[in-house]
Amino acid sequence: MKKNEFNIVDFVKIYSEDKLALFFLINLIFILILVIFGPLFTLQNPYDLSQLNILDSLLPPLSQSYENNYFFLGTDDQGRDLLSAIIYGLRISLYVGILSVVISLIIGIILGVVSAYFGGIVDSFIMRVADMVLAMPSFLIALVLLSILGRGLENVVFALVMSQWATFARVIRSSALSEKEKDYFYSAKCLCLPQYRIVFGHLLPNCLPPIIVLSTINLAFAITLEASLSFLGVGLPITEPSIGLIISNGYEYIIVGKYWMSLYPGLFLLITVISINIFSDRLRILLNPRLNI
Amino acid sequence: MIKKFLKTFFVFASIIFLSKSVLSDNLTVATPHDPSVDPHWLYLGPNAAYSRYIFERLIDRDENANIVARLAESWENVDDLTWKFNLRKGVKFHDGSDFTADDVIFSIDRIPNIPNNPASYESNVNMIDSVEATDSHTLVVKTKNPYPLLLRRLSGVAIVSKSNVDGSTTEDFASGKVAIGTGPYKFKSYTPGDNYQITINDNYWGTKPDFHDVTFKIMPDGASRVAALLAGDVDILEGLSPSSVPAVESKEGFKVAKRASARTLWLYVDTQNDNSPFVTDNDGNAMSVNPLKDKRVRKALSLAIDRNAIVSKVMDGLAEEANQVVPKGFFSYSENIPENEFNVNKAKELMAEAGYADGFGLTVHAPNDRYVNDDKIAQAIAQMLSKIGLKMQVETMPKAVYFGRLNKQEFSLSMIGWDNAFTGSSLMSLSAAFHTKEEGYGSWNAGGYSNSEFDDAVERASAAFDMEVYENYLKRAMEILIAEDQGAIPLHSQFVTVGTTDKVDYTPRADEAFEVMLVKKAN
Amino acid sequence: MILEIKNLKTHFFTRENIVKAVDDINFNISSGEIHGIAGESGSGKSVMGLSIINLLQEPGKIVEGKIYFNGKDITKLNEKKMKSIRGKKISMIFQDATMSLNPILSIETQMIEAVLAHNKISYKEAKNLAVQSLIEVGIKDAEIKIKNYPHEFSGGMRQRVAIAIALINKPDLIIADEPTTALDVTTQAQILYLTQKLCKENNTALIWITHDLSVLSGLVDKISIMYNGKIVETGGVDNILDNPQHSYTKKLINSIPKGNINEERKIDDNVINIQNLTKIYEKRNTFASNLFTFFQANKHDLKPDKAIKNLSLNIKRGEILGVVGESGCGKSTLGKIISGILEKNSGNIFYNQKEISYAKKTSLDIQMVFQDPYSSLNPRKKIIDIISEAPIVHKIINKQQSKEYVSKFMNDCGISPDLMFRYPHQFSGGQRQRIAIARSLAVNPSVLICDEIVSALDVSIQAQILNLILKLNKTKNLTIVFISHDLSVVNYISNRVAVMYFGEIVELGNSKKVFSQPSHSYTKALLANLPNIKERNINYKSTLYTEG
Amino acid sequence: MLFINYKNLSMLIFLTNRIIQSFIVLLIMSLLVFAAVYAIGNPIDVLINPEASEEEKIKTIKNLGLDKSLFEQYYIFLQNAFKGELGYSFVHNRPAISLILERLPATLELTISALLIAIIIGIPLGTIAGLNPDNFISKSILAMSIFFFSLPTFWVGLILIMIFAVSYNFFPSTGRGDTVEIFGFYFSFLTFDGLKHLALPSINLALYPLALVIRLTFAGIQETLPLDFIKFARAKGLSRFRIIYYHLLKYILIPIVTVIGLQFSVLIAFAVITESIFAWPGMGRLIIESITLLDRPVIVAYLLVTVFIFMLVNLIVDILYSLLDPRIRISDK
Repeated sequence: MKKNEFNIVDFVKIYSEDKLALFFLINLIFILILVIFGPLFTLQNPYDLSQLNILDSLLPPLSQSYENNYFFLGTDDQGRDLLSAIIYGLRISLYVGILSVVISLIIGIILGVVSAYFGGIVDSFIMRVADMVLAMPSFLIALVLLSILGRGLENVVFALVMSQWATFARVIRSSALSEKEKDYFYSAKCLCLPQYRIVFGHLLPNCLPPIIVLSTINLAFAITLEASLSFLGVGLPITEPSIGLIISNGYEYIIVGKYWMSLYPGLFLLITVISINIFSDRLRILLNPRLNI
Repeated sequence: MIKKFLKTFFVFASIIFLSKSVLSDNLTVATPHDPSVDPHWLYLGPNAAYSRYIFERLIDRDENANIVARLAESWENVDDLTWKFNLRKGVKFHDGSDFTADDVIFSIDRIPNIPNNPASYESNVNMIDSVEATDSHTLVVKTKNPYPLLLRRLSGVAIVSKSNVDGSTTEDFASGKVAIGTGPYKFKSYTPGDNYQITINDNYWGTKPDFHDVTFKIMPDGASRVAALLAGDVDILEGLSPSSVPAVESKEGFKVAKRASARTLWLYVDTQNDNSPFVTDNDGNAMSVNPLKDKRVRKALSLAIDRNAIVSKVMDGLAEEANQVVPKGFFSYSENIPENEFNVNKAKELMAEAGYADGFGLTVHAPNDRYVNDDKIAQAIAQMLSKIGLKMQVETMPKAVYFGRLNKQEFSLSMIGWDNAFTGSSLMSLSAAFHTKEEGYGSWNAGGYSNSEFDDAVERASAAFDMEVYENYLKRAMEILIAEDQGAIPLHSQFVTVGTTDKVDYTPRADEAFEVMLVKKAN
Repeated sequence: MILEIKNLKTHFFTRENIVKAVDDINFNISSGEIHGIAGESGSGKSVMGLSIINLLQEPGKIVEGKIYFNGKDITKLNEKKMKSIRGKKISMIFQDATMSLNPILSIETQMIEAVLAHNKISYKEAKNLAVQSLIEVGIKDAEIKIKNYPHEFSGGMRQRVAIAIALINKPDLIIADEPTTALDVTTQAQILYLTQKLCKENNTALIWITHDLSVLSGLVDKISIMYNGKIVETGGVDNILDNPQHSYTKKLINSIPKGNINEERKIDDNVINIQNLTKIYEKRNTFASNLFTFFQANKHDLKPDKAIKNLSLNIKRGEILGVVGESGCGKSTLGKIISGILEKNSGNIFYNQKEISYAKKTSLDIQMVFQDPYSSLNPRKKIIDIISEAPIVHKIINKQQSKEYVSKFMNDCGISPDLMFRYPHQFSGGQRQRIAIARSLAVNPSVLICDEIVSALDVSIQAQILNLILKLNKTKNLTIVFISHDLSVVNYISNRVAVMYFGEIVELGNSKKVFSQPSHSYTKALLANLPNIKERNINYKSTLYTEG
Repeated sequence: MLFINYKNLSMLIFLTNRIIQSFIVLLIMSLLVFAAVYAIGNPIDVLINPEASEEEKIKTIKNLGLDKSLFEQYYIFLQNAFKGELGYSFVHNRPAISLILERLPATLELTISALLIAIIIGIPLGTIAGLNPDNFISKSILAMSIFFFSLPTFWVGLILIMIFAVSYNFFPSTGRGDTVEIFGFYFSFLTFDGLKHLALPSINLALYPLALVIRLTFAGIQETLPLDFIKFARAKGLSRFRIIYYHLLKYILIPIVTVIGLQFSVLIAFAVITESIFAWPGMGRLIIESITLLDRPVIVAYLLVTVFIFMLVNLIVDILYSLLDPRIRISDK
């Protein structure tokens, strides 16, 4: 792919040359379809307590429920149909992941570009704060924040955003700084274009490739992070389990041979994260941004 | 060549890795708790249990919550305020010094005077007005008010050696320097967060325990403990979750010791506030009335809960349904309270009668790291209550956060489990959790329950020296609370479960505390 | 004959097609001969050099032909045998020594490993050899300097080191691939002189690959001209330069700017006055570094670099003012300050008697065109948007008029308006530079600052752009400040010329006069070192303005 | 006469600068952490005996200094911090800092062995993949690295225990094993039993950095191979070995060192999970326990100690960087 060229047809064509990457892209699309439309076909809404029955709990895969429905992947400790729970759980995990990445992205773009564009004290201040955040591993920031804020979707998203915005701001700033040295930027200044046009029309679109790649990497990271936090019991509310919380709930049952509660959601999570990672890896190769992360 | 090398390597490796320690006089315990070696520091259940190995009390409770004599040989109630204790003679501390009445006085004095102790054992001694030694082995204790429960209170007072401990700090205990008692075991080593080791006291006056050396491996994670047991790294496992019981039992060479504990779980219901914090209408808006103040609603809640399902499915059968706040057959258990009924239709009728045929919104709160399966029980209850039309939500949190909020009455429907073994009766739970809040009472009344008739019965019970009078007042109070007012919703009494290899036998204690002296070599 | 190439074909197998970079070449060089290979970018000259030493990278491959080195075909050799030839029998020098020396290894390591790879001698002996070699290429204090790292040397010295490494094993053949392109003209002269001298002394054959014919004039014995992967003409220097046969060779030679075509205009109307301009690039100072600077004995080390020192200059209406100087002399900084996109530290700049300030750049009257046509156009916008954005924003036109308006300027700059809906990457370098000029013209400036606008272009395209600039100057009465390091280009195009050296203007005057009778010694040195296809002798005596 | 070498001087400037910066960061962090931790529930509610009277509670609150305002408490904390005391643990009644230092060796042992595994395995694998990116082995290595990258730590941990400890008994399931005392700290890597215990948790923790090192090495080699200095080195006729080990690996080591330095901090954080699964008595487990028990002084001290470690590691990385890369004059950065 030639530098700076973007054409969706060519892109798909070139992307497809790596069969493994193609396989996982299809996988990812399948997962997205499953997550978006899946709830239309699931046996139950696992988040609606009145649809659950504790008497159905801990059934192995392919068991029958009272209403003669099959639990293809078995049930969990609350009698949730595991397949339904996985679909809903992935949905909420992806939702949390995407939301947190989008919010961190917005914050990162604003701060990164402002920092690069204005330089000086503004830049120093923003970057010192970002450095401070980056000095702490994101997992620790999220853990501490959540143990203070308590469980809840908003809190998880907030914690993930707080631990991720700095990476975005840093990458966007450095890529904006290098774009700023390019002559088209000087030329835009020379033509007295208004600042917002220079920033949003010229600077930002050219910083996109690293941003796209970083976003996908961070999405996968955010999903794993949320799962880890849920595992430690500080993530999402228990009645609306994300995929991480489902695994965590089933964790204690692995050892007693009730493997399905952790194994299947674990595999689903793994496939999702791998798919996103392989996708982003392929993107990185094709878009060729040099990410120092 | 490489193949040959690999082969030798694997043979070699398997010889090394497969060699196992054989159970001898040494016992290895997997426990979730990190001990406090100082027996007067931080009054938490596990700490009190740990202190039993190195230190002894004047009087202790046995595995069935009965009073037994330890360092006090005998005692008598001189009058309502005065107690006389005859101490055991010839008992020696681990360092060889003699045990005398001075050590007891020192220990009682030390408890309230440890600086910065956030959870002091003070509540076990603060009713004591004075302690005097009439001779080296006779002690006279005077209480401020008539206090029938004094003997049980003294079971929470570990006796340390005055000559060693005087002037020492908690840190000196952790290092083993002054960890000197009269107990069956001596301090060996303590690596915080990792392990705690004790070794046998050869000069112990009483029955010597079966094991010479005991190592506690500290493993907070339940599944890891089970893995360690099944992998043969430990001999006995404290705090086995019910779901793991079949796995341990079914595996050859392992077994599970279990018994009903004295802990009963119930739900507090907010009967005090006119606007209960977590009660909403069906759209999630706050309500101007508190439906939980209506007895019919509380009855409906109780009727909607299928305790049998909780016991069989959530607790894997390792619990017993409860119809009051003490376990069935426990001292002060009232037979006049009817068995729980599970009847969804009747519950719906009661709801309709009270004017809530369409239900309302309610959140159940529970800790997630305190009782056996606490968070799962809360979810199951929410499921069941949603079947009578309530819009249920569940919120669980670490005990660290939970109990603070519970005490501030921040919840509408909340879970608690009370250990009745300490008093051996329902007195503590009734007086602390349901008596109207006032001096000395109701410090845990998180539902705001208040009934003067009930209060009166509790107060009379707590001042009674006669056991029959005592029990009758307690039964009466329980009947008012449950049968008449449904001021709380009892759930179940949990079991204590301990996993072991088949080389050892264990008798669990009713108060859920772990005790090494109860571990015996299997025949 | 030390090297004979017979029907060599090197092809690159890319995703879309096969690029025949070297397409059936025959080429000979005898021992001790210095042979120049000239051609424009993409002519395959570098690929040919790499083919000889077999350092082609994927997806390049020799598909046909033979390379006889000392009578033996080396295309058939395996990697191990080839390794014993590389650096021992055939050495190579690359364009930029900054890149070809490993930045994290000392000069010593990099030289000695080259010796020890081929000779079984002790480390000490190898080191002596290396020091000797450095002395030969004119590095003073070689024994001390050898411990340095590449970044501690200047560009010219690094290239000297690269030459020393290439020569250290006394090879039979050196392939030099544009080794002076990245260097200033005075340094280039020294390197040319040095290389020629050393090769003659050692009787080493040298293949000198370059895009700049004039460089070859005083250096080589024979010249080959490459075009589209083929050698179109080979011959002695005089034959090729004075009497070219092939039409492409002719075109190349004619494209080299010669002489001066512009008279100084007799106008005294100054469009821009610059008074006492100073620009300092400050190092980032921190509290702690200031603290230490205060106590420091030798403050010289932390002295900030001055880019422009107290510079005064008038630019006359309608003239082409050439600004010439070597890299780092501050000429680009001057251009950026005049056009208002870089802040000055002190001094005043007046445009039509009105002071220009950086903070409030509102005037479109002074525009600038930049060096690199690849980065000066926003790759994500269509040509029409690139050109029409500023006129629309500044309400010179409205959106509906843009197509017509853009067509006009594209026509003026020699680009077909049919192409206005394309993206920059679909254009060649020369076309892009035209688009960049059109973009600047579209806001109707009266002064155009051209910052090295032809230095990235091939010589034939360079001529076209220069002619475009001349045309614009004449037809639109545009004042042009033409900044370049290339003296012949500046001489060719400008009415007046300003020679800059270390942030100062050392000479200013009528171009013809300055170039024929320079008065400042630096100008004299520059001109003396200027390669010229008319002169066949290297005569680079002046070493006044060099590094060392 | 005092002679100051330029290079030493800039190093000194750099160090002073960094130390001042680090100090400010620590100060800000301590305030943030203190304020944040203050927001978690009231420790008295958790720790105090349910039967304690109001009077008793008030007395304890006063003793622990919890009745003072946030700023007063912070001021007192700062005063003590300058004396090297970061408060007394509510739970253990011992200086929080000594509790943490006691557990630090275990955590460091775990993280360092995980990093070593990552480096010792990762760099050769990454190099193999980077040199011949198109062959099957290289593709497998890269695919494997993405796989490792995506595995959730806690899930892998349990699977490892299941397979290697429960099913096959190759390694002990949990705990730390025998230790040897060195300078008053206990280390387990010197005993065979200790190594056996160390194996599974460090492998568990190593997967992520291993993947990272492989990918970094791969990317570094891919980016460096086409550079002119490699071409020039080949043109000199150097052996393949020398080009790879001297020119290539030494060059790409620079970014790898930086990332490994950053990874070290990440590993200390993720050790929280590994330590709780493998019952590893490090400070990660301490923080989880302290969070549930609201042992505020320990939480604050833990966070400050970790921030301090991170800054120390970053500083070391920067110094290493300047040693590895002669181009960098530290003060110019």
